[in-house]
Amino acid sequence: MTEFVKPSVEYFELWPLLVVFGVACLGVVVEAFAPRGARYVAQVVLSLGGLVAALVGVVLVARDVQTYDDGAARGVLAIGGTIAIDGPSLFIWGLVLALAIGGVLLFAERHLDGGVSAFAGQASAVPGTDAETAAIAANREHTEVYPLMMFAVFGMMLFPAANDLLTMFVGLEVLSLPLYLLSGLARRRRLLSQEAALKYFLLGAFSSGFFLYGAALIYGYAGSMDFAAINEAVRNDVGSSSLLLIGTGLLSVGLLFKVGAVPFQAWTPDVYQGAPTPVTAFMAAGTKVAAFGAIMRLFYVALGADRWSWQPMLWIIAVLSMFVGAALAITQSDIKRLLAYSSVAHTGFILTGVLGLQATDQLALGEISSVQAVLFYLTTYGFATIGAFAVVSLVRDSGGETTAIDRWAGLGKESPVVAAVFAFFLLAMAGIPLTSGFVGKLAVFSVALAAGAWPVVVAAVIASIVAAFLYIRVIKVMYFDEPVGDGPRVAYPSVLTATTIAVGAAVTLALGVLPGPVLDLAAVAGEFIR
Amino acid sequence: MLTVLILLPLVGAVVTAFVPGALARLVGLGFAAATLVAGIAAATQYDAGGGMQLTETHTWIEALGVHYALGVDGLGLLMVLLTVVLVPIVLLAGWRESEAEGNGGAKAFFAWTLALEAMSLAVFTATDVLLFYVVFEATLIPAYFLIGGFGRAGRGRAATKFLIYQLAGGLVMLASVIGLYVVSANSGTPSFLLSDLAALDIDPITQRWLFAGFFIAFAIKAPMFPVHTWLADTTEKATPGTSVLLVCILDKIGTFGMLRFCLGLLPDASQWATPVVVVLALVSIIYGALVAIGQDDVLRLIGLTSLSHFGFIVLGIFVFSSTGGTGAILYMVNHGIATALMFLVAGFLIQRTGTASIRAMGGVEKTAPVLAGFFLVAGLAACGLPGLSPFVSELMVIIAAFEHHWLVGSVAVLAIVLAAFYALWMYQRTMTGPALTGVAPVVDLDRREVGIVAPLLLALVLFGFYPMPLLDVINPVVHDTLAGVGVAQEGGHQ
Amino acid sequence: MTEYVVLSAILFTIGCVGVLTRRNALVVFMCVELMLNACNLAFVAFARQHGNLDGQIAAFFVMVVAAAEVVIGLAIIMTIFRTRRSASVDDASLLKY
Amino acid sequence: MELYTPILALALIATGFAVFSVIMSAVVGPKRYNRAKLDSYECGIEPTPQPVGGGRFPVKYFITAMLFIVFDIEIIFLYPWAVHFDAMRLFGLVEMVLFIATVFVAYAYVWRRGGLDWD
Amino acid sequence: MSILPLASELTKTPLDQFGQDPWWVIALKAFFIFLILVLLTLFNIWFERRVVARMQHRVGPNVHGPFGLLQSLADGVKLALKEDIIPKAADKVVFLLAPVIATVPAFITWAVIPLGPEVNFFGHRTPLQLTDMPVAVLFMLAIASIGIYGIVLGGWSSGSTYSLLGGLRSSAQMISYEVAMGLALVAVFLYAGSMSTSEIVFAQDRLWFGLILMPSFVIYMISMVGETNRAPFDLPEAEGELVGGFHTEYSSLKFALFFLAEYINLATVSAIATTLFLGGWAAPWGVENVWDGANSGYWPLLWFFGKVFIFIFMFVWLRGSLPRMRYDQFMALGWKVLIPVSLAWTVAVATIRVISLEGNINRTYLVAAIAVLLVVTVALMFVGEGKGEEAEAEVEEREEPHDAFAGGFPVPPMPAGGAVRGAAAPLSFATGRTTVTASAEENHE
Repeated sequence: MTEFVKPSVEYFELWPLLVVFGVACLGVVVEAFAPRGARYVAQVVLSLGGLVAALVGVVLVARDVQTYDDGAARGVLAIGGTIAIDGPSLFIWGLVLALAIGGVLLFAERHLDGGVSAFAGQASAVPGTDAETAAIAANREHTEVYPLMMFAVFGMMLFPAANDLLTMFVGLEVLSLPLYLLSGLARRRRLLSQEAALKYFLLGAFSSGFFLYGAALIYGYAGSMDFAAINEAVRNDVGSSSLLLIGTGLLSVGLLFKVGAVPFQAWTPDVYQGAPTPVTAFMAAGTKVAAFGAIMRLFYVALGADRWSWQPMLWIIAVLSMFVGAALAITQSDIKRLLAYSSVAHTGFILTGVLGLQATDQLALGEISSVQAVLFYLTTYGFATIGAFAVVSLVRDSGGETTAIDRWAGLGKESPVVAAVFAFFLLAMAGIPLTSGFVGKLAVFSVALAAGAWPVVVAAVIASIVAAFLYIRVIKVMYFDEPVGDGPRVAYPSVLTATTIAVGAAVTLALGVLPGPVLDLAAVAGEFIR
Repeated sequence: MLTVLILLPLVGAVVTAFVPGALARLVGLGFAAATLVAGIAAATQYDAGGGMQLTETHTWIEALGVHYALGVDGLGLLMVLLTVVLVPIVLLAGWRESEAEGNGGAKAFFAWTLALEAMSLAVFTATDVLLFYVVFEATLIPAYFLIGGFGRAGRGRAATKFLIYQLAGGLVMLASVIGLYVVSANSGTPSFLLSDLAALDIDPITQRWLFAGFFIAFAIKAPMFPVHTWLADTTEKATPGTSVLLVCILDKIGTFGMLRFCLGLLPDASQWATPVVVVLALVSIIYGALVAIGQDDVLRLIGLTSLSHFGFIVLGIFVFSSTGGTGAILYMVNHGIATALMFLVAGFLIQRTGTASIRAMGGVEKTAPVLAGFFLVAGLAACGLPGLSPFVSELMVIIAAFEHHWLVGSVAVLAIVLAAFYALWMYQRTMTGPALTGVAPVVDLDRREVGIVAPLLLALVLFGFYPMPLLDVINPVVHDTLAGVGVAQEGGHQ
Repeated sequence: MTEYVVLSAILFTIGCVGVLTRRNALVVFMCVELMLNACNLAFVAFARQHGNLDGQIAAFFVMVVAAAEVVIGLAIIMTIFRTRRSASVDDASLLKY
Repeated sequence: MELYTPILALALIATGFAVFSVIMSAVVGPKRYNRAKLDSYECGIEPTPQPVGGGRFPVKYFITAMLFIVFDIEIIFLYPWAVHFDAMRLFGLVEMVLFIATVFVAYAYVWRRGGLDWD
Repeated sequence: MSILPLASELTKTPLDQFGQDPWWVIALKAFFIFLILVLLTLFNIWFERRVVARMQHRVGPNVHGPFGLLQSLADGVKLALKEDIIPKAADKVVFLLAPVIATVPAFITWAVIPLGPEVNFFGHRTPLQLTDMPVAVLFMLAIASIGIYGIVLGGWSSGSTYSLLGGLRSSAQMISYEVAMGLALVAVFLYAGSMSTSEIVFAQDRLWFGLILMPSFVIYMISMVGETNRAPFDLPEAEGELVGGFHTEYSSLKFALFFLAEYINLATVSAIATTLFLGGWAAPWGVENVWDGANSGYWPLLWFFGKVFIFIFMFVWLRGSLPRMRYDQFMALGWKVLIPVSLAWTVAVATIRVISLEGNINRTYLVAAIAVLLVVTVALMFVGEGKGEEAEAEVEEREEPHDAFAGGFPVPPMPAGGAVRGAAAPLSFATGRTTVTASAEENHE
């Protein structure tokens, strides 16, 4: 019988992961034992504390990561090589945690809706029944959302750090499952929200099925799920290449679904619209960051040697995403759907960056690598998105949040500040200079161009023109159109949402004016462990 | 120095935005005046020797090799001066109408105008391609809100159209900018500094691609024939003040950029592209003039005339002779002054008649001789009457055109005739003839308004007879540029 | 071993087609589960082929995930079913634009 | 594989027997039609056409089923762990304790929220 | 990441005996097992009736055959001659299939139960066990749980309320107790280091697990009663509430099959208990000291069935003496007592094992483990009957006919604060798409 080798567990490097997970479990315990009154505070404090602790952990780990043996990358392989804690992982961890903090703040917002959070009083109660009314009368709310979110964060951290297909799959699910639930918990427009959850769940499960089968095939091809081993197998070209090809395809279906790339974008608008706006904000930002981390790791580390079989596919998908996303976004009449489609377009832009050169040895001195570019873009996108959705949650009318664009007319007069901030976020997404979005676009385009993917870049430029049009359209509505009826009302947020928006805007501006530090940080993050 | 020049109006904008409404206009004007002073101060420190002066360079984005680098050569200086001079005038002109019904309020107008001034100053002084691009795009935001926020009904749509056109151009240019970056990265460390980029030798094919990117952007900016359509709508809907800022300052960025980047960085490609560009320029000249003739809306008409004028400028730039170059640059200044005058006067006129339709006016000169006089001068300037400054520049451009090819020259001459036609016909239709019955007689310009437009008039006449100082500043620039392009020199004409 | 892989492929395809064609959320859901189990089969078959246990371990984890999906999926489907008295996917049409 | 063939044999016999008896009962038994006899049994009263709620039943059962799944999974992991415990020793113990504790958290939650209470 | 060794490497010596039988041996063995089970069932029924009768000071069946031994056979024949009814409301196919599904697994489980050591079987040496495999016990559990399908399907397909509820109840309670049962077995595997039944038997040659793992044994015995729906846990057939439970609608041999399955399961769980906890076919200690032939030849059959009958008698005894439990108490026992206890016990066993395996143990680890364990158990102690908390999980049972689209959403009263809360403005879906009637069928498809 083969001797059992005890895997080493690098507790220090894993600290952030463990903290987040532990806090999530603690949250469940709190739910179980704390009296209902105390839960809200307890949960918020717990989650925030945990996230901050994890963030600190990330910084500490990042401060003294050693270069991995071959020297190109820095970091360690944890738990028998199943988790790679390298520069990019750490960067993404930090980013996800920061966004998650924003998410918690949004979740905890209670001022917008008359002293209750955005979540259903009792999800299990059928709207219109006594139980529902009772739940509302009792002023109940689901504080479970915080543990759920923490689990999602855990998944978001595990997903990009996973160094073998199985761990990646587990990460994928841990990230998705809580989000399925969260998107079904809206207090208002319950049915809409539940349908969003249903669609998200069914499609999500479907896609993860694809991912899994792809993993199985790759395993069948390489005889191992470890990325390094797969890379070896690809390089030595063992086994039947058809297995590899199909496997790669199926894997990318799963991943591209998560980032909402065309043709797997169908769920995006529905879920973004149906889910409670705080959830949408957190999900839109976090999922994309984590999933792109995973995509890069998979394609660069595991399938790097097979570049020529997947690159054309990514070319097409990138172009499609940009155009379909931008085009459909123009036809939208609902701000959340519009943002959803614009996120599809952004997926395309980020993919453009993924197409660039990643290994530093291929780069001219001082040229930025595509990992660097993508990480930077993710940062800019993440903060802009969470901020934008936070603003969306402020604009209301008698029926709660009003997301119909034409109802936003005259927002510029109703509340210049909110309108200005939102316009700023939109401009950032459009990539206007002096906003973070511009530098991000600049970075990804330049890496793609450097890698010779000029057709994609040209397409990207055209697509950004189309996209620019739709953002400007919204700005025009907010400022120059006459309000319909009594016009939109802006609910005054508590410090929580205000902070999130402020930070989002600040980061967007800072990264637009002085992107240097973050770019350098991303550069220091360096390469994946391969 | 230049940083101060840029920061002044920027700070002004912020302050103006936050001081109480009554004070806002004074504060804004104050800052504009301060900027004017600063600009003149800068001009005094500039010696006509040529080359980049008053330069300052700081690293901005290390990873991308971007620098915060400023500096002016003669061309830049003139543009800066033009800007700092025109802005206060515009502010004064917009003193009252900016708070008219349905507008964003005087405070916003002043703040945005100052912001715009700051951005354009940055554009004219930037010596780092990316920095240039950044501010180039950044000018759009204040411009957008100026157009959309002030003026006549339908301005929102016009503003959007404007922004889309500009952004489209900008993004195409972005592609080229990135292209430059990649090229420079491949040849060692990436950098966006003009000086570094000029040093590169780029293979012809790449050059042509990059050139296309830049040129399209600038062609949209300084409206040239196929991509001019935003101009007319904008000038028609926006307030005259805004139009002045747009046409007389912002659009100069287009021709400015052509000289700086197309000729400066991509000489071979520029020469390769000359035929096309010249043809386009001619088309814009004629087309602008012809369409202008048929117009009924005064502001729209003026907008279209400047289309034809920009045609002249581009023509002058792309015939690659010092005469042409000098003429073009001179033209940029003169056109700025003349058109500004025309817009403002037209603005006053519209304020009084309450309509911009030529058909709805008539016999103004009987009740408002002064106004009519200004209007006439402006019109004559537009059609290049000797003695007024545009004449000099136009003449030089046409000479250069003939040197280039007789056909080109003759077409250009034809344009002058048309220009005379539209200018005079417009004057005749609006000012002369019987005063309209039923409408209150148009009152004449008051002191303030005269005070506003008088300096422009003076400038027209002055530079008409004595363009020397300008030429001194211009010649070195032209010389350097043409040297870059590699065209045989034959000293500056006067 | 090949025949097992082929079988798993067939199962996977059946599940896939089921998801795309069936209308009842529960049935769709079962089809997804079928897909997951097809993956399990493939994993185990490959594990046998390569003579290492990774595939079998994978099968374990897949079971866990499948279980989690069952739990969450049933919860969601039940809630919406109780709200609108039908589990048909077509009825969930409020989000069409 | 040959470890499993005997099971197949037994299965065949058993199935044969079961199917045989199902058929037999249909063949041998008498047939005396009587409407009431074919109604589903409801203590003699007129039967409801459908089982209550159209074949739907309390959510409780779902919850039980879900809990069962969760614990079954835990067991799936416990068995191999137990079989090879001697190889893993302390490490195995610690890891499994952590695992059980995690599951236990969820269990405690369900318990507190009354998921385990039947009326 | 391969933490487990190869499946094939699990095999140790005892397993090698299996898989070499010629086909006729296999066929014979299979047939004998089948025969034994049928006879055993007939006997058990008689046995139960007699014993219960004795306990109630009656005589019990004593007419047919010696001591009425043939009574149950007669009953069987009688059942065969009864009319076989398929209710109108029933789902024909499933209704017919259910008894088969319930019966077959009951038989198959016995394939891996070791009845004895290697013997001379018509001149061919083979163990008294149909077959064995590295995961035999897992196999048994798996097959056994297939049997549950038979019951729940039977209940559902009858189209009768009682059957439905009965079927649900029995499945619910079976799965509930299956968890406890499964957890109880972990300790056994931990000590036997294998899941193959024969090896487990061999592993007990010195000391029966029933003694060293007493808690597991007890838990197993309780849960096996629940598993077989026997008194006092026979709620699925609670005549008082549910008439016959899931087999209310079944008659004649189909009913007989359910009956058969139930009694075979009875024997099965007893056999498993014997194998896992009472040393299987091995003779009680002391016996082989006085007579060393005790564990060779066909004698082990004696010991084996002896032990089995002890369990069966216990079953009967329970039925004779204990009243039926209330459903909630019953579930509470399963979920709130058995599962936590067996979990804790499993951890305890593992800890003991570790300590015994490596004498010098790193205290810190041990303390940590124990601490976690304590925390867990303490947490459990704190969990009283969650006062008032139940209300939260109590999900709205009442499905009063209410169109979810009338306004779409709940419209609560304005709170004192005057804030807008609850209802969304009726969006695009003021028009009802589905009607209540349409949905009833849909959830069957």
